[in-house]
Amino acid sequence: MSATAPALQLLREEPTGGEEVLLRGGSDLELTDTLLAPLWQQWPWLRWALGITGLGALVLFGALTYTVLTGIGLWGNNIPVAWAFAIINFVWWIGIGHAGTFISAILLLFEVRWRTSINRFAEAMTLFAVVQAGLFPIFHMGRPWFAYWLIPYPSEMGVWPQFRSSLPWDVVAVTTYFIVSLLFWYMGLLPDLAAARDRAPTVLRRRLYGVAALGWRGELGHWRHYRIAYLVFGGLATPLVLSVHTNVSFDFAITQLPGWHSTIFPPYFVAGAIYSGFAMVLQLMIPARELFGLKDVITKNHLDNMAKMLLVTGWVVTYTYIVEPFMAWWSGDTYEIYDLLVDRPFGPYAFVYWGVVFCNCIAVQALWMKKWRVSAWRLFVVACFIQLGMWSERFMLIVISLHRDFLPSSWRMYVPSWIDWTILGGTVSFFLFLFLLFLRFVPFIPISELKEMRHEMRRRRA
Amino acid sequence: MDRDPRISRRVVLQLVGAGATAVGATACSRGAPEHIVPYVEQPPEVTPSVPSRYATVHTLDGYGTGVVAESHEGRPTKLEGNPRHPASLGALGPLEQASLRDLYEPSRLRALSRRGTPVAWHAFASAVSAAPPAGKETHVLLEPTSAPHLVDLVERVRRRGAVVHFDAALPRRNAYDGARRAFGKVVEPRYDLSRAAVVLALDADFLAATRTPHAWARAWASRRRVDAPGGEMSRLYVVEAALSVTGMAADERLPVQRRAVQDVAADLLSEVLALRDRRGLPARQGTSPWARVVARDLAAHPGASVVMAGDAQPPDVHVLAHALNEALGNVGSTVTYGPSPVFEAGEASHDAAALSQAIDAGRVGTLLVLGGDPVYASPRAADLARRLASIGTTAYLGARDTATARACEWTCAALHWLEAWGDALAFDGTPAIAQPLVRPLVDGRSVAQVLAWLAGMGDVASHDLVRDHWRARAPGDFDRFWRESLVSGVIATGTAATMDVAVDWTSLAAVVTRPPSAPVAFEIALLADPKVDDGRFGDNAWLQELPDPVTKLTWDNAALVSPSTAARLGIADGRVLELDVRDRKLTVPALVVPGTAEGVVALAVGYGQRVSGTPAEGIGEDAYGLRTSSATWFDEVEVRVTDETRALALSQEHSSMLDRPIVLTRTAAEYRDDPAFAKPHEEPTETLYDLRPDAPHQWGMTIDLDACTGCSACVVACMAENNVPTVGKGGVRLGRAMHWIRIDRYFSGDPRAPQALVQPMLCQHCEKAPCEYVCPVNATVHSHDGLNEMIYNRCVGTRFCSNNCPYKVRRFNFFNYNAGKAPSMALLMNPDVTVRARGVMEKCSYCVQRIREVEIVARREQRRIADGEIATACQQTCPTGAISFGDIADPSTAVSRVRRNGRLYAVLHDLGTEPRTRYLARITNPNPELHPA
Amino acid sequence: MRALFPPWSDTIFRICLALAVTGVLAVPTAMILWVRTPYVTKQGDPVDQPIAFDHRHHVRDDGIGCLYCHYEAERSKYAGAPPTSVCMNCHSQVWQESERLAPVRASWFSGKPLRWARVHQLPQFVYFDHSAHLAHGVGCDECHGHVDTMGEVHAVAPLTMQWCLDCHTDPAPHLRPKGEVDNPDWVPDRPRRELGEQLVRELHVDPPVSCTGCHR
Amino acid sequence: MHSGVVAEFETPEALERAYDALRAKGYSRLDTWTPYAVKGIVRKGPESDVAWVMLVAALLGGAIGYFVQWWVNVSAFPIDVGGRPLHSAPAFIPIAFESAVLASAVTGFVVMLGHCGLPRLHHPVFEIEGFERASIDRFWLGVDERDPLFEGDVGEELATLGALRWTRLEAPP
Repeated sequence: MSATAPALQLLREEPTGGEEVLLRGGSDLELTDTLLAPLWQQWPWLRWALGITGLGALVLFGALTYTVLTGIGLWGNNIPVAWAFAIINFVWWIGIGHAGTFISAILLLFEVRWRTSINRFAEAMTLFAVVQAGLFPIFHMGRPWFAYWLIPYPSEMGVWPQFRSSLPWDVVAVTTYFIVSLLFWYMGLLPDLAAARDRAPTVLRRRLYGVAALGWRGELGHWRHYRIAYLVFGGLATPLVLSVHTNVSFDFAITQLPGWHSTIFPPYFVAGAIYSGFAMVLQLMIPARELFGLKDVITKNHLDNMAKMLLVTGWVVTYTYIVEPFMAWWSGDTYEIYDLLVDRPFGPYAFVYWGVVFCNCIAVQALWMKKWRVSAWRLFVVACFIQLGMWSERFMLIVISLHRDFLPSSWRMYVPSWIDWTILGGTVSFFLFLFLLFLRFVPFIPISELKEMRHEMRRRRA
Repeated sequence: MDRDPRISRRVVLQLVGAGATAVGATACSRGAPEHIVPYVEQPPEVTPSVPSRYATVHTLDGYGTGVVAESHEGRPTKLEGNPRHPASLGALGPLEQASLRDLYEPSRLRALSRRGTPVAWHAFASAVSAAPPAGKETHVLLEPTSAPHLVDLVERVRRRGAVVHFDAALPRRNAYDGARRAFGKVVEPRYDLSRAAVVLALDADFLAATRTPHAWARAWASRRRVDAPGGEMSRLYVVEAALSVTGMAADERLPVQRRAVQDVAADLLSEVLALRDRRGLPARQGTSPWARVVARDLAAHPGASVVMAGDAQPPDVHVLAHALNEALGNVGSTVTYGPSPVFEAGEASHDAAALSQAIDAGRVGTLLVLGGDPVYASPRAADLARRLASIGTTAYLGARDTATARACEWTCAALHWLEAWGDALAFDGTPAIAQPLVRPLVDGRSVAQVLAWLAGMGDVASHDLVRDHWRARAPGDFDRFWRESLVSGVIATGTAATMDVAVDWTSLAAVVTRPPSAPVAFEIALLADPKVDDGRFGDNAWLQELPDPVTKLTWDNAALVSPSTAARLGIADGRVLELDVRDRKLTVPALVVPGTAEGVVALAVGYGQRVSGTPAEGIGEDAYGLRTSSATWFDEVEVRVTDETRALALSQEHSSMLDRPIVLTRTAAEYRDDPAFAKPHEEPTETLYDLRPDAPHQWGMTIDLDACTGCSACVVACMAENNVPTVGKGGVRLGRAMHWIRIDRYFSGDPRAPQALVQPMLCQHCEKAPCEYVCPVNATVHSHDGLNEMIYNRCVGTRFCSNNCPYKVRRFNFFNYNAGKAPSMALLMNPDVTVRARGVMEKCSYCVQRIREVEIVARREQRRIADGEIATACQQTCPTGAISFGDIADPSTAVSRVRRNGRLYAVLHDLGTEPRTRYLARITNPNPELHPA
Repeated sequence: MRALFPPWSDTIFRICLALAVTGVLAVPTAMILWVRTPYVTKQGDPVDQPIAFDHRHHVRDDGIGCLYCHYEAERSKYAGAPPTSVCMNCHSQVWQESERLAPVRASWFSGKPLRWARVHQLPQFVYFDHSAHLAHGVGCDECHGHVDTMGEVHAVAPLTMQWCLDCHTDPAPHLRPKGEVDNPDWVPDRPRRELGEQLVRELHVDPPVSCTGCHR
Repeated sequence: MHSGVVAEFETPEALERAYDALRAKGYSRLDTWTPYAVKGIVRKGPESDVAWVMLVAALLGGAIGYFVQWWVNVSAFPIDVGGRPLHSAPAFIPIAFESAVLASAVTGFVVMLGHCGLPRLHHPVFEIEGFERASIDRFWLGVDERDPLFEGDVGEELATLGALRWTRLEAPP
């Protein structure tokens, strides 16, 4: 990429030089062109990547179709483990989907400046993760073709949904989250789509971006409403982010199942969600920055900050891992004590538990070292551990709690089937496929915001 | 051809579609047009939608059990016990109930054939009745029978020169020989357990073994229910090798190898005689302390105890049991004797060797095997298949496609007992007429019809055979006798009188003084299977999927070993063992069952059938292969551990209660000292929610764990009543069994002598049901009369309800379990219960269809529902009457009375679910002398 | 420079947008309405029967009550179609040569049942009981309409669950004296609700509203 | 604005200076086109009312969300669910909250677009040569011809204020 970004070549390796880079960098035009360049360029590897992940997505649809036609008996679920991979994946994906809006909204409200380079990226990740998550509540049903019964509509049967259950809450929460995130993301995109419209090499592309930009002109009035709306969106999205995973945690916390029946779940889930979401941002960002040559926009400073966020959320998660068994012991409840103090650490799924502890609590401690925080590949490895750990944590919460509850007579092991694994892998593929499409066609660094920030910084320096 | 005047087969076929699955279509689709097909002429006794009920009788190896069959528009859908029949008293076990399924089983023999080629009846009949070549005879092999009309026919056939043998895979020879040795003749003991304060079972599973009357379990249970602290209850001692249903109910259980039971019995007799009257017998040396204590207990209850010996024990143990009963003064009080209902019981015609010898001698020209599967079940020494090949004409009549059917030249489909007329005697000789419920679904004949042909009577309808037999014997007006016999299901005047017999004490000296048999390293104990019996129910998915009452194993048999034996061998569940009995080898997976005697490898017979294309094919291993003609029930065995492991389909994988309040149990003494022990598990809990069902009737159930034996009759009753599907071995292994009621079995205490606890677990119909509030679509809600309703057609299948059910009684249709079933299986379906589609939850409904039917009738008649008018299927069939059901809002109902019992408690009461199903804690009555403090 | 889009593109774009928004709202609305249409509920659908049986003639002209043929309705779940023998009660005497009745005679003499087309079709998970309704004074025409005026019987009621619930939650306006259930000419002698409320008390009408009342 | 005079500036500072100068002269109908929000100018205008609209939408959405649940579970289909009260208020809060957020966000987005006059693919300013840089790095200032002070020479004036160039903006016929 060096050819397209001569202005940014300076100080490439300076670890914390993001601001300097921006300030010293080339003109706005050059900056814009650099950031739009991935849209106009051919990326041979991208074609392969799209092909492979697209194929994976097709496999996912195939597996889902097979499941709908045959029954979820194809999965490993049983009684007592009536929820397993589908719900694990749902919680995992929706958790991943939390980082984007968290970065966009909460860091926006806190005016954290380094957010700017990565928020678009993270928001897109949110959307695509929510798409994956959204598949599961529908397809895990025994009769997904009646999924619309969860929506209150005047049925000729005269029957309505039941709102004491957390599942309709989920429907509304996830839908709201998707729509709000989409609007938030799209709104932020408008000025950059306009820029793409105005820089696109062919008329067709200009027209396509033109339609997508809705005719954005950057008028004084536009900015006036846009800025307020965007800020209030940030204000809305902040509690929304917290509420969505709180709602997801209610799917467990409102029950009386040992291991689920816990008031700590909402913050626990939110922290875990942000943890895995940040890890996923890093997992996507580190290769993308490498492949698209954007080390000057997504700097080591960003990596460092993200790593610190991981460390913080990692400790929140660790704290809950300590509090959970403590609360179980403190409660004196036989069933809770068995689940948290016997079955998890020493039961047949103990390897999952200890894996979770290692991945989520121990591996992240490497990030105390600056060397690990600013080294892209080291950070990538840690992020992968965290991702694995967070998926396993959901396995631990769902399967380990379910497989041994109150009556030992109904205890039973759960073993996933190959369809379970296919669907999990399929969503990863589908997610990457959508994400690569996003990288290919959408300005994935907020150009307008970056320029505005540079302008503000220059003004402050002046 | 058999004719039944009442039911046209056409009607049955028209209704094939009636049990079709309920698809979840709402009104948004225009359904395919349906048709109404009325009768041409409606039979007067049929009201469409209102089931008819007919009394009939089911027979196992000659022992009849009265049945009331429910028929919907001409197709039997449910079997219940006949309350007037002495063997049933309204109860049925798993086998009798499940035999209904065999009627519709698509793999049953459907026609007549010769080596696979279809033939007509007359070809079959003339071939088998042709005179055998000179010097040869016609031999007929029958299953043991008590049917009076068959006895007639047997006599006629014999008069025409044919030789008739009787053979059972599970012979009762030991009992008959024992009686003969003790009394000089074959008699059948009858026990009055309701008057027995002490019961001693010597390897006798009298609570669940498949030929003992359910009446015994009921009588036993009547002495077990403790109504108040310090209340009277009987004490049950069990000496056995493998844990049985009776063993699980025991207060004191002594696990020993089968060969050692005789020593215990001899010890006991010697000690009892020492306390009562020596009767001229020498004292036995070195009796065990256990025997001394038990003998004291027995002797302390003269005339109020019962000693019984099991069929697997050699004749001497039966002799000892008879002697003990006589010595204890039980005869005439708790024990009486009568003739065996089985025709020629214990006589030469029952000698299995006779037929083999006749074949080997070349005397058999024609052999007819009418029922059973001797080629599969005979001791391999007999090698019947090879012998059959040497016979000129061989013919088989049977319901199933068996090894014997394959080995015979001619085969004829046997009519199911619900398709033909017949009769049978109960254990006490009470006769009953078996009337068919449906016109034959196959082209076949009954045993009687074949015998009639052999007797030269031509092709006679079974109806005529039975009717003519009884016409000659009916007192008074025959038509009236016939009608009354059919209506009541018993011919009450026919009960056989008791016989006065006396033990021949002189013969006992040798038995009492015989030195103890030396224990062997490993003993194989062959068990009669509570599910497939001798193998005859191998094709029955209900029974294959029924968890074994003790081991909880489905779709398989396994080598049962005790935990210590397993430790000695270094094995765990599923590890394949090679068993070697006198060079007969069998590889079979092991299953560790606490309570199995040390050094015993117990294995059920009836599995390992190999007839291709039948459901039984390849399920389990064939234990008959280890049998020799000299050792039918136990033998020494060499055990080798192989490297192979096989997965077993257990319906329950964990057996410890972990001190959780699941099955509450106390000894009688503890209960006396702490009468309120159950109270904390019963008292109302604090709740924020005051919404209560408000209908006049409030349904509730109680289950008395004192009475429940775990026999699993309720499980089959529920399957039949509620169209519960089977999921196969793979499904059970994955944890997807569909049983609405299951019997949980826990072990507590010392694993060598564990206490086994059983608990029927079904939907508890919680007032504050955790399943309900998590359902997003109102598919499980509460009714006004307090039921936890499950509405299949509203269910979208989130399974959230199951996650939140602390009792895990909800079942999910992971697949369409009714898809691909033979059309005939649709006839089995109860039309009053929706057949569930794929993807929906289901669970116990308290048989809501029965509640609603009664409710509609009561409303129509403008009256309240009377107590006892509604019985759930499980309650109805329970041999011990452990289950009560009724209106808990009305203090005068039976269930309300039970709910006032001090033993009442709720499982997992502290969760605040307020279950409507309550249990009565189990009180055991151990002998304190055996447990010195 | 030429602009990227011509002026009219705004209109097109906005129309498309409006259509999309309308579609999102209109499609579910249309579906919700669709399932209530007589087409889906089969109200008024002509049904071909094997015999041109005319209820008008039998009820009106001959004065035969509903329960003469549908006699099971009082004691069974099913009112059903009568057995052929019921037809033959009369038609062995009258119209015994009629061409139109040939299928009836064919059924009678061959023993093969008539196959009537079902007019009122409930899903298989619905357990409707005629006897319970008749016993509580729900007249035949309450659900079946005035069959006595129909040449070919067609469904009048939608038979949707909401329709069932309407009556189960408020039965009074649908009741009549028990003796009048099969009387097509019955007219209430006072306001329907007033009469209905009296009948609710007299006949102990308490229709089940719990789910298992109909779904088992 | 659809017609008037527009001028191109190279930097936001130049734009800001020109904007301030014209404002000082009393021009009231000014407009700018910038690649990003130039705070110095945006902050001078009146506050947008989008926030208030979104607040009202949130309150309304939340109320409707709660009401639907109440109506459904208490009035339309009252049924005993696990013995819980028909009006289970705590259980109705999550959906009420989510409805509030959803209503607010959708309303906010739509109102924001409406206030901006979007979507509008065609606009007279797009006809201006070089205007495509307005989304990249150029800053445009326009004086509406409806401005009372508008005169033909306003372009010259803009040029003196540092505009790179100016041009007449004509509304299409």
